[in-house]
Amino acid sequence: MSELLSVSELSVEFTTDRGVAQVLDRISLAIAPGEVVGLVGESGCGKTTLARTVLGVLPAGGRIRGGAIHWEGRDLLRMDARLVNDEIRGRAITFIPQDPWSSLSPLFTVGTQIMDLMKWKSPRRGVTGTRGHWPALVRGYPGARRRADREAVLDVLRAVQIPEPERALRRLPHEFSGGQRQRLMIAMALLPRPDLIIADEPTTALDVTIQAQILRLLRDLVKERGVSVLFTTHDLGTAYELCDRVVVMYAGQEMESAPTDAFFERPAHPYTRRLLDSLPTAGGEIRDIPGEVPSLIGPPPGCRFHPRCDYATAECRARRPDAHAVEGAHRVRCYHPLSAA
Amino acid sequence: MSEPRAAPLLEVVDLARHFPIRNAFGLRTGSIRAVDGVSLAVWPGETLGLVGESGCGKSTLGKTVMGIHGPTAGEIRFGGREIGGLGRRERRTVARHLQYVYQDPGASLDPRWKVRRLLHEPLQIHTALSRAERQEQVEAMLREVGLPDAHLDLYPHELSGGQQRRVGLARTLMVRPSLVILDEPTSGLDVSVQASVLKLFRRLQAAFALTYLFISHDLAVVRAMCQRVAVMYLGKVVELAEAAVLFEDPRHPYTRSLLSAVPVIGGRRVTRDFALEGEPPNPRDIPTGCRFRTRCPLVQDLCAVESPPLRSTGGGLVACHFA
Amino acid sequence: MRALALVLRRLVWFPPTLLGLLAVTFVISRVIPADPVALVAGETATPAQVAALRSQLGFDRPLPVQFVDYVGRLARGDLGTSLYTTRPIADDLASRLAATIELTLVAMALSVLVGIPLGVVSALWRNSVLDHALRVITVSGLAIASFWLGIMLQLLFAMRLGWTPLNGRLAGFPPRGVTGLYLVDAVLAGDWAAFTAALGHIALPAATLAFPALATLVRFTRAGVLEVMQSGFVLYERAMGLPPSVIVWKYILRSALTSTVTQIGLLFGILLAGAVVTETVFDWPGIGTYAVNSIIRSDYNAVMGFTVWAGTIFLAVNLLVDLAHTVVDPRERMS
Amino acid sequence: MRGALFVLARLARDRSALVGLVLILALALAALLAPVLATHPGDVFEIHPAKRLQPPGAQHLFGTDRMGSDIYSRLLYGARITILIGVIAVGASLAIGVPVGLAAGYYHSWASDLLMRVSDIFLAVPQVVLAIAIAQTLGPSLPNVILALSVTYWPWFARLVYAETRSLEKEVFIESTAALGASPLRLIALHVLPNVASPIIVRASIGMGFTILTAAALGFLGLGPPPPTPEWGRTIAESREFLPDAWWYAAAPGLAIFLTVMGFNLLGDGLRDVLDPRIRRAGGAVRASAVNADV
Repeated sequence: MSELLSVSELSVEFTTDRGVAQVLDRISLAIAPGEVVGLVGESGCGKTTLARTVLGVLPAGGRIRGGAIHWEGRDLLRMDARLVNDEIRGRAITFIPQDPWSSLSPLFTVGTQIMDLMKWKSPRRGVTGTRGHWPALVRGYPGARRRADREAVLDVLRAVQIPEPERALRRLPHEFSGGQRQRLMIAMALLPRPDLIIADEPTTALDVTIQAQILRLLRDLVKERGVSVLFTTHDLGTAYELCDRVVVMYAGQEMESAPTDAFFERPAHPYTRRLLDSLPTAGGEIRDIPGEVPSLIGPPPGCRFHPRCDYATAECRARRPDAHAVEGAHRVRCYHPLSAA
Repeated sequence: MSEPRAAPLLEVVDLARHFPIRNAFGLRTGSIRAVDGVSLAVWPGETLGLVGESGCGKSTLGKTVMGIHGPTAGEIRFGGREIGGLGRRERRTVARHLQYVYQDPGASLDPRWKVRRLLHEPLQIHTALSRAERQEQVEAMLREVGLPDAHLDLYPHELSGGQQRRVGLARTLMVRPSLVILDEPTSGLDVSVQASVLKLFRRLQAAFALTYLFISHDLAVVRAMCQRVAVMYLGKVVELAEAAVLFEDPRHPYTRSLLSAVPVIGGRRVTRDFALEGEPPNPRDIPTGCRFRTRCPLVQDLCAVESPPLRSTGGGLVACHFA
Repeated sequence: MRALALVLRRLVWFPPTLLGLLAVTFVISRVIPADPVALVAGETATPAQVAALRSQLGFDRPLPVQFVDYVGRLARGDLGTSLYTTRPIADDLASRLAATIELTLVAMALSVLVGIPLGVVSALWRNSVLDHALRVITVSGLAIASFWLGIMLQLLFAMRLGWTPLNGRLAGFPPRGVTGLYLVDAVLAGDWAAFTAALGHIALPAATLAFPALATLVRFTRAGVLEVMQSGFVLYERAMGLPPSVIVWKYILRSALTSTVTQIGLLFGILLAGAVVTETVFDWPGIGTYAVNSIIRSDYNAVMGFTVWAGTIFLAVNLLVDLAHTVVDPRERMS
Repeated sequence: MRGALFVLARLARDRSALVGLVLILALALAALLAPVLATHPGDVFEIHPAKRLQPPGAQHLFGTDRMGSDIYSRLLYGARITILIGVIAVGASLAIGVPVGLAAGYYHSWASDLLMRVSDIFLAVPQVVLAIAIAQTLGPSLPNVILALSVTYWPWFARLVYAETRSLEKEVFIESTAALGASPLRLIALHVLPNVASPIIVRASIGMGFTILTAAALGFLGLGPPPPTPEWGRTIAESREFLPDAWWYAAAPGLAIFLTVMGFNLLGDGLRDVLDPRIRRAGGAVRASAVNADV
């Protein structure tokens, strides 16, 4: 299956006042068209950094040290920046943020902000090229395209079950609940008819019943339109609900990647096993993982889980294990993968 | 309901806490009935879960019992003594036995104080122990919550989320309370850190014979920790039962949709068959009669007329005409 | 809703605060000095004249009665008579009002039109050479004594280079016009000679007055923009590939401006305080010079009249700023 | 409160704060060692009309003024006046403003509201306007200038402390410590005051600069200490008559004021970053409200 997005050997570091943190260590990840991939891991594992590196919006202090991000064969890191910003970002790849409360400007109506997005990112806008154009601020928005875009906006708002879409466009963001705002975010992510949506913990800030509605809505719309999704979360339950395949990360390294059912029933990597075991169960004995997540400033060599792993050997401490297939698409980076017990 | 053992440690009768809504002129134009008539009891050594979605009033209930908010109506009896209406001074004597652990541990610690002073303070307030005696208890408690002595000389912002949570807990346990109200003790924690904190809560409960009022929106955590669970919706308790009964055979329609919204790894998928529509109504204008009727699959005319009382159904209490 | 409440509360508190201000000026002029009448009569007056004046002005009545009379006359716009010009102080102030307003408005425009863009730029290119240079200028802007800055500008531009007149508001006759603002009247009358002359005269005083206000506005806008750049919607817009110029000049600036509006209100305070001293340096025939001359001539009534007038204007401006805030921030409007 | 040494160490790492510290130390040394450093200590009172308006040279580093006195020496003694006015006026303002702000902020009583309304009156008028009125009525003298500045500056501290206390009250750690059983007095003394201390210190430092500027303005307008006191503001006023030739006569005192106030402003900015842990946690981006506080 040809890959839509393929991240290979991506390394990212952050300069902090306490030294340089190795946040991503040679990450490789591929997403096929129409596939929903879950990027799972505890805070500090680098999943959000990976998502933001693909989007090209690294926070201050972040630097890409190596690797490539191929999008339909072309490496985004070496393409002309303006071209990526005009053609890829917000058109081929769109974004759903985690915090619905702060992702829309409080001072502009929802309609203004959506139409601003459509002015630049509408599928009806031709390929722009880079040279010879009026500066962005003064460039006009042809009336015909604007009307067509507006209709498309109303359709998608209905699709995400926003009540009275006409009136909604005239209201300010603070007049919507968290759940409704996240529906707006989903609508804005779908409008440019992207090939890939990057959703960074989209339901973490929502109550469980609203989260269920949003997960169901997102899965239905995505599957209906064949859009692939890179979905980061620290909540294993939401990954189980939404994803076709799950990748688990720990301290900046990807540990295991498997189709969802295989991932949860037959985890091969010791960390995945311990993670699933520490989920609270009814009244049973609670097992946690001894030790602490290592600091990424001067991280442990080789497999970064070895200080807390029961099966760690000299090999694990020496060199990071290569990823190898355990069973079909189920791949793991470990010298001593757990048998399919 | 198992027959009551000894007298309850905490008993709340028809407790209400309303917050006034003021318009531009500062005139009261209505009130948010955050807690609107709640009655429940907590027995010594027990962990009572208090679950519900944000805005259901569970934190407000916790804070009102703790005396952070004065009650608008109803009674709070702690160890048989009415403490709802106490003045600030008498209230402080109760503070020794009834403690509150905050949701955001970092914010509940004075950023300018080192951990050492933060742990000494409770003893300075409530006991006449000498400095050395206090230091001894502080170091013992620090080990109990699993922190190294070196952390005594750190400032709160120099600790991780999990460590701040342990310091917050240690601070409340210094005065050997009997009832501890835990407000969302695991929110924002990663799975493994959450597991270690829950293990700690259990160990401390045994070590100090504690009783917990465990407030949380995370049903899986409540199921693992609590013997009995109360479900709240818009300021009222809609169902209260033994944890096993409530999770296996939920009676109230809201409890049922709440449980059906929680992803169960390996089980049925919410994205295929979860059915609760809409969002909780605005707390400023609560529907008449039963509050859940605007979203309830079993709704009938009676629901709009009469607010169902909490009545026994053998396995537990439920507030619904048709459950 | 919040700002609306603020405005209403300030509106409710406007009269008592003003009354308080009158009480303070009354105490300063009548209670603190050992013998207020002697002060008013002046050093040359004989004891008999002083006694006559005391009963004529009613200074022998109990203080509260005097205060009621004092407030009564102020309410009717009677700020008392100037000991020096023997004309009603209110008239003196009125005749000079236009000059001060013109100077303050030009300085305000200068600091807003220059300050805000510089603030945005220094935030966008944070820690660049430009940012550091601006920070040195703004810190010194807040540290320079405005009267000394005025003198140094006079020394350089007026005396050494001769680019601008030394002081005063206009050499020839003022342009005909209704507003009393020479620049505006000159434009309305199409009298370009008068316009350039007036512009030449106002250049240095306006620059002197504007510099500290400009420095404050650059710092405040820079901090505001930096804070907005951390917000969620800026991240979202960058991730969705909106053109950077749209993000900066539409979304970031608009957010930073809402807090800057209240800052402009505070600015007016700085300008008013500065005007008193700056006008003296440039012999600008405004209310500031009038106040300072009253001081030199120990014309207590005039000084008190000026204080009351300045306080009232300042309170009114604060009220206007709060109203402007509700206009700028739609969330308040929509409540 | 963190050790003073710790604060100094952190300040030294911040270049601009260091510059500020150096400027203030220079001012203090100039004032303290004036008799030693001055080339013509006598010139504070003696006049030598023959040597009028000499340009800066070997004998008179900054030249001589209209009365032939050595400008450099008078500036050194002027530093004493400046420090005296600044320290006493800001000190008095702190002594009045902080308790008023603290009480009004913590105890919501009608009395606290009244105190805040009184301070609103003073804040309603630019400080220099009221200071002029008071100094004018009392007559030009050093104590009167200090009184005028103190009376008109305490409300800035009252307002600052009031705002900080009210915002602190909503902080969770105040609520949690109260729930722990701490008495209101203990809360104010051990929790509110230390947390309010840093904004006060920052404001005091910037306030010194602001007060020195206002004092210089009063001096310039002739309301400061009368001659022969070598007050910087009035020296500039005297110098105007002899411009542009005697440029040094106006430049020297103006520069002295500028450097002194710059020192306090830089120190204030440096202190704000060092003392407020929240700012450090927010990655050092200057909080808009923090900047606003010093206007």
